[in-house]
Amino acid sequence: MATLHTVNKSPFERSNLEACLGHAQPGDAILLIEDAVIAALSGTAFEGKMADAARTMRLAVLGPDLAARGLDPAKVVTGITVVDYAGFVDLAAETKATNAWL
Amino acid sequence: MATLHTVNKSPFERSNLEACLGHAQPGDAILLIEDAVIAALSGTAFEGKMADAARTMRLAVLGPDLAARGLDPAKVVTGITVVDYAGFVDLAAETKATNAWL
Amino acid sequence: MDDMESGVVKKFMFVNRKAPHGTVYALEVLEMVLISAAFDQDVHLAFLDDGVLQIKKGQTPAGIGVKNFSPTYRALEGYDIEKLYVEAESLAERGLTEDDLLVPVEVLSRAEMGRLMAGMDVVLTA
Amino acid sequence: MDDMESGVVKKFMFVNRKAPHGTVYALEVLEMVLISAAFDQDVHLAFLDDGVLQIKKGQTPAGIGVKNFSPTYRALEGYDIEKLYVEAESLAERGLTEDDLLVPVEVLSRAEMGRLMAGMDVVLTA
Amino acid sequence: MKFAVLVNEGPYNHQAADSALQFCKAALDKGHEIFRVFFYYDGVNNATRLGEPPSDDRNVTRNWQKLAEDHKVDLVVCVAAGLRRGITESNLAQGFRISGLGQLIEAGIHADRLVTFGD
Amino acid sequence: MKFAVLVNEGPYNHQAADSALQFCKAALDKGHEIFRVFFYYDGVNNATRLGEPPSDDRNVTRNWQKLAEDHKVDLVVCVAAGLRRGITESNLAQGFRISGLGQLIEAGIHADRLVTFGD
Repeated sequence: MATLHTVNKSPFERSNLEACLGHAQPGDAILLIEDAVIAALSGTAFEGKMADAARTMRLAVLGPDLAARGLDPAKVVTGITVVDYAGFVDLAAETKATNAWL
Repeated sequence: MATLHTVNKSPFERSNLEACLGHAQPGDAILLIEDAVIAALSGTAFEGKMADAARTMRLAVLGPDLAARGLDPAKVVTGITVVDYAGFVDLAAETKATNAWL
Repeated sequence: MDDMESGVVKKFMFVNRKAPHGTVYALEVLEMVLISAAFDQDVHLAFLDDGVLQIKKGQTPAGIGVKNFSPTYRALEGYDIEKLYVEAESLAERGLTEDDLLVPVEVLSRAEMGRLMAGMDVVLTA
Repeated sequence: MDDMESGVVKKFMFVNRKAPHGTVYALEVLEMVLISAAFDQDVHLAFLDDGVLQIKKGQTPAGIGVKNFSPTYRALEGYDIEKLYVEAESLAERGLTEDDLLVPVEVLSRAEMGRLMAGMDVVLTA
Repeated sequence: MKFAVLVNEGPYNHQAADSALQFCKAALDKGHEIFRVFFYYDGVNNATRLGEPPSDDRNVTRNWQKLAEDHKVDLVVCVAAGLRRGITESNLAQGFRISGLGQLIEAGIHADRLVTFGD
Repeated sequence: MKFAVLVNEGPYNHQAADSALQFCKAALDKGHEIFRVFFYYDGVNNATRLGEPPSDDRNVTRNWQKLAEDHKVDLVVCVAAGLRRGITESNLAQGFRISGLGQLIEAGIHADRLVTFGD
């Protein structure tokens, strides 16, 4: 009965992702949406941190938000799953509660 | 003919102050307002950074915003001046342009 | 309000991560918290990151022209809202201690706060 | 509009630091920029921090239900707005290169960007 | 499964409302129920009937109305947050209703999940 | 000296409007001129005449109106940003006027300083 954490801001702009990673528990799911999707890409300054997190948590990124920003889903860090809105709904249904890191 | 930079967000929440410090020039003025005033206090994780910046720039913090948050103007980092709204106006008048780091 | 008699009791957590006054969130979360008291739920308030500033003593926002709602935190006890948690790391990063706070709280480490959050049914953050 | 004949020419800079689509700022700054073209000012656009994403190639926001305004950046040239500057460090931190960008730009280091900003008369940021 | 959705920000300025709409549509498509969408903070601005975005852009308020019509979704605007910001019966778009903050807590209690979209 | 002021956010949700008001008052007190206050993005929401904040809180729209009355300050709401968000002549508070974005650029040209308040 894990929690789904959502993060919607770029980690370059705000500390939300950092705060989320600091509180999420092993086995929890973290979904990157809106401006947070940049954190899912390989080659950014956050790649190492995300790869680490993917070892203990289920990481996902919203595909339509990647596409909106012209970011290539093929370049997502290994261990992060690309999902659509239906996948977002599934994650929310499969977990016990949702925690939006606003 | 320096620039007045304003920063209104906490450096714990957003990267605005960092961005401002990365672009402001020696001799420029930086005024911390609204939620950014926490950065002016000694004893925080940003004290060293602010003390460094105070060596080459004029740093100021808005007193009414400190008071609103219950933060003691006597505990402001050495080199940061506490000003009121009139002082904000003076800073804007004395500099050539204003750059708000939003 | 049927729910007040529905018997369902959930663990609600209101997570406060933003400084007061710069945005309205602290004030309007407090309005949510007060309403929640009428529903007999198991209410928790968490203060972390800049949210710890919401319960800083000595707030006097008259000079910025906005309302001082910080006394309301002291009134929460009267609504039987007594589970207030503050993150130790957030206090330390801002040079604050428990003595700086308006109300009695339980200070938790970040790790403890994460585990507490994990047990909640409904988490509301702004 | 008297100003169009006032003869005053100021150095305007529009500073873009936010990602597109998550907030409206990128779109509404662009509307400002287009209007400024009518006033014969010396217009500069700076893209730094997440703002570099505004001019990323291949944006297709149909799936999130919002308008794709990114082709407008290509139209700026037609309004004689040709001074576009991008910060090298901001690209690198995000794993991007100049080839990822929709429009021709001048890439500046952070230090150069700071000096360029210092020479402006009016700086507009959102 | 019953979902409740909380929208914290107004239309256009933030993507929150757009994301919430897409989430609701996807949940309904999958056969879930949307118990209620609650609009709080600047989220109340989603409910103005006076907004007229450019014709080549989406109309967020109309998108909410369509969702309400097609699926009988309960769209509730917080009365206090709305009064503060000038969203009242006089400019409320059809399909929305104004009610108290208790409706959000009630949604948290009755729905299986509460999903928040904000800044 | 002539100041122009740009307000990027609506009332209450962000302190921007309050800070801008205090800045304007302090500038006027020191004998400066406020050439214009321009409301853009969600800043247009400052101009609604339908807002009724709790009586123990400030009324930001009324504070702007008082500034305009006492000092003849030109309060200009962007027509396009307002249309998008539902601020039109039908709910515009007295003391504000709706005009084009060119008024902001003009303010940038004519004023000695442009000061921005936002999120």
